[in-house]
Amino acid sequence: MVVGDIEVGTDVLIAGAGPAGYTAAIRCARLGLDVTLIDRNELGGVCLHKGCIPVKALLHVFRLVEDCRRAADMGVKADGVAVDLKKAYEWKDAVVKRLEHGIRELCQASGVQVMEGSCSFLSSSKAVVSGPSGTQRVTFRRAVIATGARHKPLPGLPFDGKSVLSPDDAIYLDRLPDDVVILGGGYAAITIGALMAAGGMKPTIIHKGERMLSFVDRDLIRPVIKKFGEKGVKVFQASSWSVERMDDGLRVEFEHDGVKEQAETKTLVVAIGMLANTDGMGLENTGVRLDGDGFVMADENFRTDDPAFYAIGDVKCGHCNASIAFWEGMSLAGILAGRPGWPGYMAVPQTISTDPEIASAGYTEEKAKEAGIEAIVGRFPFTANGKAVSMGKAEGFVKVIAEKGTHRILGVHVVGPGAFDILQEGVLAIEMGARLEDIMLTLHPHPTLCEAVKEACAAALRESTSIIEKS
Amino acid sequence: MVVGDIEVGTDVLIAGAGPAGYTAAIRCARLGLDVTLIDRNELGGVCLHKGCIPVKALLHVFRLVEDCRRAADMGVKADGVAVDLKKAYEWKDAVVKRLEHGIRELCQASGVQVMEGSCSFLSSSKAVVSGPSGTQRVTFRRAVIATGARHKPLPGLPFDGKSVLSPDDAIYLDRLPDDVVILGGGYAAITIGALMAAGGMKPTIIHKGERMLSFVDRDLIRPVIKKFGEKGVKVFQASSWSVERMDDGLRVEFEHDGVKEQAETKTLVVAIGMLANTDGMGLENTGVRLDGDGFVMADENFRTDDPAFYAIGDVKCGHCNASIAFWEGMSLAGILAGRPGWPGYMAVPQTISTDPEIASAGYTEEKAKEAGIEAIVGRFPFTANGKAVSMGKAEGFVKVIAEKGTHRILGVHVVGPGAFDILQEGVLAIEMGARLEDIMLTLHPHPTLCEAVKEACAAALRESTSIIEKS
Amino acid sequence: KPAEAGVPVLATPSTRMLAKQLGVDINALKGTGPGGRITDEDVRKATEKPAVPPIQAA
Ligand SMILES: Cc1cc2nc3c(=O)[nH]c(=O)nc-3n(C[C@H](O)[C@H](O)[C@H](O)COP(=O)(O)OP(=O)(O)OC[C@H]3O[C@@H](n4cnc5c(N)ncnc54)[C@H](O)[C@@H]3O)c2cc1C
Ligand SMILES: Cc1cc2nc3c(=O)[nH]c(=O)nc-3n(C[C@H](O)[C@H](O)[C@H](O)COP(=O)(O)OP(=O)(O)OC[C@H]3O[C@@H](n4cnc5c(N)ncnc54)[C@H](O)[C@@H]3O)c2cc1C
Repeated sequence: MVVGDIEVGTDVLIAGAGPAGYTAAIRCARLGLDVTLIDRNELGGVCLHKGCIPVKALLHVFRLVEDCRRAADMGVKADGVAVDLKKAYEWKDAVVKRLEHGIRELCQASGVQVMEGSCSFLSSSKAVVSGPSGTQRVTFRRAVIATGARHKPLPGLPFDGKSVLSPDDAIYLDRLPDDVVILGGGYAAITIGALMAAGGMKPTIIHKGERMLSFVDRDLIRPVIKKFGEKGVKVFQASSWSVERMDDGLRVEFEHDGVKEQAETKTLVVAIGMLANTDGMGLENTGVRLDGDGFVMADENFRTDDPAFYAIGDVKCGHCNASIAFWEGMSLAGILAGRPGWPGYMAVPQTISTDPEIASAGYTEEKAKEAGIEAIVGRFPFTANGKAVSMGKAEGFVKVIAEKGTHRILGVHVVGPGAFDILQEGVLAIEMGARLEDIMLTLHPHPTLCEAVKEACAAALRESTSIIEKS
Repeated sequence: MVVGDIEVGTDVLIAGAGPAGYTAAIRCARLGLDVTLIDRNELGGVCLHKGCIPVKALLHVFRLVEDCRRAADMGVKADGVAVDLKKAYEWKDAVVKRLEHGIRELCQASGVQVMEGSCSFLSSSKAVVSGPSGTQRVTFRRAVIATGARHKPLPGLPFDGKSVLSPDDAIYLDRLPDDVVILGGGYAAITIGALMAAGGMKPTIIHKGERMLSFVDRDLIRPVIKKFGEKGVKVFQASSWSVERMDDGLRVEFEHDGVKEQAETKTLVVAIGMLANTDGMGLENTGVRLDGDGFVMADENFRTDDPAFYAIGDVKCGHCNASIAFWEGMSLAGILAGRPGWPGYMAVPQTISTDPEIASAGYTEEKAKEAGIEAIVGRFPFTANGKAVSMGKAEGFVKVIAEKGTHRILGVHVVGPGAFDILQEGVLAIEMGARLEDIMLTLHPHPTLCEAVKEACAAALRESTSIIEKS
Repeated sequence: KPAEAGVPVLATPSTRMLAKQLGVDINALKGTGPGGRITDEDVRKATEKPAVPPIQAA
């Protein structure tokens, strides 16, 4: 990079330093490219500062408190077990800081040029970056749009960070109010609902879809709904809703089972969809094409309609999450260095931090049916898993979907303890084209939660000796 | 089964209802065979009553207390956090009872005949079972020896359940003495040492091997040694030892680094090897051949030298653990029903409940070298794993061993949080003949511990963007 | 992209990578491995140009 008084030149400009952008940047630099990474905030994006990591850090604390409280019968003596919210936030902040520092070091060690500021494009080869130290022009040969997405507000009800919150605002609450209402039933809404429930709050979740988390099979949701109920979290399916501001809060009116209901709250979380962070970026000065919500149209090699521009991560049209963002950053860096991109993946692991946790990848029973695939299904309950029983967490099950005849594994779904980690054997199985027998014949350590995946495969083959099979 | 006054007849007699025996029995019955399962104790064997399960149930409680104590900085408020040992034992007993009940139900539902009593053989077709309800003769066509193994005492120092304990006695301590000495450095010794350390005791471990847990690479042991040190557990390598009974305890003399040392203790745990449970079983009346420690000689299809006899699980010559015992039970049942046995497995997952946990499968670096395999190694520390950091457990690493050139994964080793479950992706990879790229190109949910396996594979390929690679 | 319709191609990620590197459309291949699995060999074969140009149809 040549730094002049007026202009900075770079081969690859990357706008946005979330998982997608910083991964692409580090990989580009390692592959010998001249790369400049620009973010208007700190490195790490939503994932590190407002999403995945803060949620997990807080949940870890909340769950420890829950586990400890429930464990008196198991022999855990403890008095006055409670969350110290201030300390929990400090912990979360310390975790974020430590990881942010790690990313910064990685960028430095790899030779990534980092610039702080908001990036907008003047043309297909020129951008301006306005940051705390003024405005700088950057010329580039290729640009990567990795600016992510943000939550969409309700029409006429902008987020105010106080009473109308987006899901990531909800991570910064300095108190745990009891009367929160969450609008939405997708990933973000349920994640925030589950986090609040773990913290002892009793939010009301109102969603419009046929059911919450509609991308997983209905049976996986059941244990979560049950636990929500036990914790005092109410979940309503609404055919319509409207929100009205009042003097000291909000009133949500909604129709549920044909009956008009209403909920009053001081804190409303709106998680009804996403908008891409492309507004004000001057993309109209380039050939990049956007959809109605601002998402960048790009192909499977991340190419946009402007040959100088690529897009990865949340800002790109289509389903995304942090693990896809990392993957796309890796793949794109190779492409920019003249390699072919990575081949497409077959299974996207979805993880939802409910209680019990849900993790899901590949075909669900419903989707297999829709696709006309003749499937066999194996199911194994954690009540029959020695490790889950020994943890006092024998809730939920593993479900495996395989093609009839070939026994090829097409989907693996877990609701229960350790779901996020034990899923991965199934994800690899799907990618490898493994058969049920491949997992059944593979040793699984005992006693572990991952044995439940093996047992579900055995059950699909009607070979499990750990459950009573109806024949 | 025909029950007469004098004699019971069965096709398949299975002696021993541990993981090997009960699995074989249930599977045999499901495959339509007439099967009788005999145990002198309750169903479930060492694994359920004195091994895997009780250790895990107690550890779960001890670890929860440890985690809770350490979590004040994270925002967990709690006073007087401690283990209530009586309740912890009750919890463990309840877990065991619940699982024992499950096995009983499975046997019943499948049509397994269960007999309580000690089994010994009169010939290759006749046995006697002496139980609480008297003595019964059983004639059989085929017999399966699945009577397991027990810990070997020191010569001249029999186990007394009070001051000289076997590892499984150690699970039944009604107090947690501070001055325990453990002799041995293998799986059982270290498991008991780690359990005691988690319970707040400070055992002294004295072992004779070159190092403890010699079956895993040295670097995997290091984080465990460090933690042992922090908890006040002392580990000594001894070139020789001797034990002397005193009036109120025992004196262990040993030579360490050429210096004579001694330790006095009221409680000695001896975990120096195993003896098969074949004595007093009348096997001299059959064609079954045993080795010097009583282990049954059998081939890979579990056939002994007597055509009517098979052997599975710990009682059989060679390395065993519960997961192998289950696997052998499944495989043998098929063989008895006229099917071919299962093909051999390539990787045995080993799990050791230390702090941090160790899980290991396939070739270690040392073993690959010994075998003359040119290997590449990838290592990824949990300090760079977002989930581990968010749990405050960023200790240890994942290590992957692959064949140079082909990149075929030959070994996966984890020391760190969640080790037992995240290993399994690696075990499947080894069994499937997967390459490093297969795991690297597979999506891993974020933020999870299992991402560390992916990163170790990427590191082996020098493609990790999450650590600073020396080039 | 996740395969949304039908059963995805039977090939490991690394074989699919090889196909991408060699510019082979893996979905058009017939696998010779067990159960129709597409092997590295299948992908490499697909890049081999026939030694003699195919005879023009009459
Ligand atoms: C509460 C919550 C929980 C979540 N939990 C998970 C989870 O557990 N697992 C998971 O996989 N996903 C999770 N997600 C989603 C995940 O955070 C996103 O998919 C991921 O962050 C997308 O990465 P990205 O790099 O595409 O974009 P982002 O992380 O959004 O990063 C974009 C970056 O671009 C910067 N930027 C934007 N515009 C400009 C501009 N004009 N100039 C300069 N910089 C700009 C932003 O400051 C930001 O740093 C969660 C999201 C939320 C809200
Ligand atoms: C402290 C400890 C922790 C362990 N932890 C683990 C772990 O985490 N993971 C793991 O994989 N392994 C573990 N093991 C090892 C595991 O317990 C054994 O490998 C496993 O139990 C072997 O199963 P088995 O069926 O061969 O024999 P066993 O479980 O030993 O069962 C044999 C059965 O035979 C019965 N029997 C014996 N002789 C006779 C007779 N003559 N007549 C009638 N019945 C008889 C016994 O009563 C017993 O029920 C642990 C062991 C110990 C001691």
